[in-house]
Amino acid sequence: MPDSFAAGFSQDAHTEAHNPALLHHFAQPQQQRDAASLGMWVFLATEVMFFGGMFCAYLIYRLWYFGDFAAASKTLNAGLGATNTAVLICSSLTVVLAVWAAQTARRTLLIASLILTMILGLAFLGIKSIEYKDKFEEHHVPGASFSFDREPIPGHPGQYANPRHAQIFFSLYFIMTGLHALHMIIGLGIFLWLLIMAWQGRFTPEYHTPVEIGGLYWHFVDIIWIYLFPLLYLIDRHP
Amino acid sequence: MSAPSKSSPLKMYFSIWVALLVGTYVTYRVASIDLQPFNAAIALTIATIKATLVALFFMHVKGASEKLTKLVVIAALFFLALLLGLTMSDYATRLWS
Amino acid sequence: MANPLPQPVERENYLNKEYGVWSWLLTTDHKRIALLYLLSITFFFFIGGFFALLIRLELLTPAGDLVQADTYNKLFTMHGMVMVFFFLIPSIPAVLGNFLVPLMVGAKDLAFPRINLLSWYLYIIGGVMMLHCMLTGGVDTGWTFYAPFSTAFTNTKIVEAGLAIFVAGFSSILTGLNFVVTIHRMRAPGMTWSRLPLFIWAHYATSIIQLLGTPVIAITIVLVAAERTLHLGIFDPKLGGDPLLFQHLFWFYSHPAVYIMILPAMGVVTEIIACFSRKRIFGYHFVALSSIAIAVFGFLVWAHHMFVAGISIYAALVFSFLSYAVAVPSAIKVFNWTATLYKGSIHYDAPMLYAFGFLGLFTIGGLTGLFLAALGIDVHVTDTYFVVAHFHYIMVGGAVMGYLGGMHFWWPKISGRLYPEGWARLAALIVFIGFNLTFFPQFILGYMGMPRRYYDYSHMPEFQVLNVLSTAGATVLGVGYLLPMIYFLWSMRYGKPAPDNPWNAAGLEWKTTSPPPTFNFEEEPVVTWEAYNYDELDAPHPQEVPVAR
Amino acid sequence: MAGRVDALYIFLLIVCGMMTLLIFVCLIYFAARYRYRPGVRAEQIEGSTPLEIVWSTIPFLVFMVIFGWGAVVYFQERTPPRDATEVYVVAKQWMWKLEHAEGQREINELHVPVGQDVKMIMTSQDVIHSFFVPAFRIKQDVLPGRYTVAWFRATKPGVYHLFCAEYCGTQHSGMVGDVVVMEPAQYEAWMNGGSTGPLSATGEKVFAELGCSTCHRADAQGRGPNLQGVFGKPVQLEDGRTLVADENYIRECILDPGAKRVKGFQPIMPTFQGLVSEEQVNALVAYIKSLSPAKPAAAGADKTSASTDANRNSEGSQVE
Repeated sequence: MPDSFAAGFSQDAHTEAHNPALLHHFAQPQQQRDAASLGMWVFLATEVMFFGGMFCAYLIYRLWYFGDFAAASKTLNAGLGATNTAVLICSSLTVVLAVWAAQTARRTLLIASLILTMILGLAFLGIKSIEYKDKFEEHHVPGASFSFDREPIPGHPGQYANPRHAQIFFSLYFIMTGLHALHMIIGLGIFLWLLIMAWQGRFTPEYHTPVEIGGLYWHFVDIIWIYLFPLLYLIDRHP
Repeated sequence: MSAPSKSSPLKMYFSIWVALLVGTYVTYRVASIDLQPFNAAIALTIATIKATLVALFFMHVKGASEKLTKLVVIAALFFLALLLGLTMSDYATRLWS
Repeated sequence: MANPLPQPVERENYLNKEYGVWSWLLTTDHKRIALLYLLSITFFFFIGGFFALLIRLELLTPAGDLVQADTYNKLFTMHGMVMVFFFLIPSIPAVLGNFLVPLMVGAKDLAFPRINLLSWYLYIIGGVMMLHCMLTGGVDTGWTFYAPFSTAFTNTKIVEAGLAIFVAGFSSILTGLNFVVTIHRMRAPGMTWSRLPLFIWAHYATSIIQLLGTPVIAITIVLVAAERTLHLGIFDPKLGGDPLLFQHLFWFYSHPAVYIMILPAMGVVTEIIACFSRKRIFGYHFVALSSIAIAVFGFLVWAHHMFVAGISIYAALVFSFLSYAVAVPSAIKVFNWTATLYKGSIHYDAPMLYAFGFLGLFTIGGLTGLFLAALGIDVHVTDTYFVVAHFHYIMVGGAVMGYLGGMHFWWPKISGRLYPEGWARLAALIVFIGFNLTFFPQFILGYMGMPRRYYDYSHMPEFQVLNVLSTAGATVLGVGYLLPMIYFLWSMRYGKPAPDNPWNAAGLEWKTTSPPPTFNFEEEPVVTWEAYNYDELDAPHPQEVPVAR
Repeated sequence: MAGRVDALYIFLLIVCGMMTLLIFVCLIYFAARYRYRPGVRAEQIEGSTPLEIVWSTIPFLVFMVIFGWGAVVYFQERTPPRDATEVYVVAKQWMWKLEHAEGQREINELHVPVGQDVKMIMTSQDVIHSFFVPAFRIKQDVLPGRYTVAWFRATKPGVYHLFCAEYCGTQHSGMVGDVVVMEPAQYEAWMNGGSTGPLSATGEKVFAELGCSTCHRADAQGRGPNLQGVFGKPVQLEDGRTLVADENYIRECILDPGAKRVKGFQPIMPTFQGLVSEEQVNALVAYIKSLSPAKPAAAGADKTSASTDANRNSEGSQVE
């Protein structure tokens, strides 16, 4: 899982902070920064493929079982989903503000943006857990207690979704959003590190690579959600 | 990251932010209108625009000092397209579905 | 061997700089991590080899007499999983690549030394999980763990084995990430892309596959584990899923994974051929670009493992066509290697013998791939011993030959000692003979129709003769693999000290001491010459440079 | 089929043998001719773009020939002739259950007449298996949850191996059987012993027992579609798509009626998933197929089958 990766990455970042001078094996600071940034971009490319496998499964079953997927999707709370999208977009804004603050040596703004980002991240997870709780109570969590009886297929009066196919939707829903949430939790861990380092005043206009690459990660997780929201919540919503 | 430009990028950041929020709202509202197959198309188009905005401006792909970052992004999308496209080449042409 | 230069005092190097267990377990030196990998993959190689030997012994007679059916199924499953995920995929990249990539590009270390160490620990965690899984019952699904057998039917520890592969997969991703960033960002001044050794190009291509393929198998394992524990139905047709989706996702990684195994071996062989024919590689740019082409095309062909699995005819045509496209860059490489020998000055040292072995076996392995990519023939030979023989020619005849050749070639640099040349040539010969004896009969068996993964063929005793030949070959092969391990260990204590450049080879790694100092170079190298400048190396002295013999 | 596969195989052996020979001769000649001699230096050669183009293009063209030939053979292997006799195959851990259209049931043995096209309609009760008869050069994975199809025409009487080629669990290597190819007269005799009546008749009984006939009536009054003559014809679906009613479609309609509902009918049919065995599904499919004229006139064939017919004709003219 990426959490071990992220741990290693932030560890590196952490040590860099201990030696604001150069790590021994780099020639110049620029090289070190470029390496870290490229490393994060390449890692994000692997993340694209990681989620890509799930998008592939989703795509096929959505085509096969469109009606069942639409019915299942309609039981999700689109209002909360949209709210969560907005929350994440706001957090992306606070992240770019943090990067800008680090670049321009505005320590207070940096710390405030980092804290705000974490609050928004926690808000996202909070809303997500409310949704999970609702699904749990509605017995829409795949497994032994799953039930999806007589749920109408949108646009086809009198037709009901096949529970087995709806279960595939919910399986994918929980795996995709669950892994996304895991990425959020890892992101919160990274931002906690950044916050501590910012608090200690380690970042300067010359040295703030960890904020940049942490920010890249956060934006990527945001982008994933930007796709998950319409794909999972808005399959066929019209009344 | 490119060298910080002289003019403050804050205005740009905030306008992107507003655009993203508007995009989310539009996606949410349009979903409840029946447009048949265009619902998915519109939702995904808006999502792609939003993702592109985040990548270009928030992740600074646009201002990146070299092409390598762009290459990585393009490579990732290209291989994702391969995975989806070639898998669909089987599913789309099975006689029984 | 060349006369060792007089070395009155042993210079400080990465091996003798520090001592003690922790100086190894907490090292961030890419060379020490390479040795950690060397130890661990050798361990897994012999475990996997032991399973292979038991498999061959069982097949000596048609009846299922040596082991039970269940045991046999676990044997070939664990053989496959251990060899693929814990030996072949990390073999050359994590050992030779780890050791050589920074040296060859003129860097002090990989870009992220701690992540490099982390990737070894991930490998070890995965390996320990796999060992634990094996010791507490193992898995009987075949290394391909096809759904729905793996998700709904077998009662063996598929989730644990899956997680072991998952963790080891992230080790592989991190190695690839380190290589890509190192090759992009850490090259010494003057080391342009077209001056890079082809070993580096091959590893760059390998890293692309590791980075973009491995995440897909990771998510597939997550889906399998979730499906198995929660009975979800993503792959189970009884619940509306499609078992072919599993195969698509699995082979999306597992076919390119074959190129993770063979591309680095191609890189090794390229270096060896250049050095021992004292020539610049014929068509440098074509060989370099063919590595990248193989990496990219390698992603386009996965469903040729599924021609009889129930995919559409149209998809089968597309994938068959693309499979032939990927054969072209491989062919280009073979032709260029052959052309490099032309008008060379060829030495027959042990690494070169392995390289010759590689060329022969890879050619056969590659050409039999043409049979399998031909739709009409694939229907008959897929899932038979023909396939088994084919991929062993690539993975063992190709990748392992390359790995052993590379180990011999760079052993003086790694250990600072010379291995016994006579024994090494003997071992190369034994491996070559043993290998062919083991696997060539399997081509015939396959075309005759013997299915793979059968432990009992008493229904068709006509297959016995060829199986006996194969088992006999496996014994020879086993001896061939034990020999290098013995004399490498021997040479660490008794071998002659190696000079800095025993082969008078080109490449930055030979410009530093043997073994290299911790930060690789006494001073940062500046590259002013092209790759494989053997004309310059052989030129300046009026009389012959003492080339290693 | 075997002959065609072998012809391609021999062609490949020759082509690949020549390639191997070429490479090996070069390797060995260069290795011997240019071995190290004191005082003789290697001659540096940069490379040659024309040569690279030549040795990429020529193999590519050869590969395309192989690809084309292989594709043609594959297409024949995957396209059963229309008039083949049908055998329903149910694979399970670890045995083959075979049922002839005429009603004979066999386990791990398949009796067929020589010179007759035989089409196997296969499904699995549990995991993936693979139907493999090396002598006929055919192999097809057998999947749970759907039908896959394979066909062959035996040309010589005898007993041939039948293997499961896809690993399927503990007794995978015990999932073997025999294909017994008999002279037509012998086959007739074998056929006449101990049949329970044609499979379609069994299907008709199941059809009645399950109450299918109350809705699927032979006139236009039923609440379900009239099944007379449905098989092999295009069906207009509720969601606007059109597809040809093949075995897999009928199977899916029995097990998951909501998925691809025929236009103009209400979604009232219950699912029979879990209520009918694989054998009963096979019988039902055989029955519904028997409701269509045995040999659809070639003129009435729809678009998708046109190519199939053309293929069959060309095939029929070849000497097996």
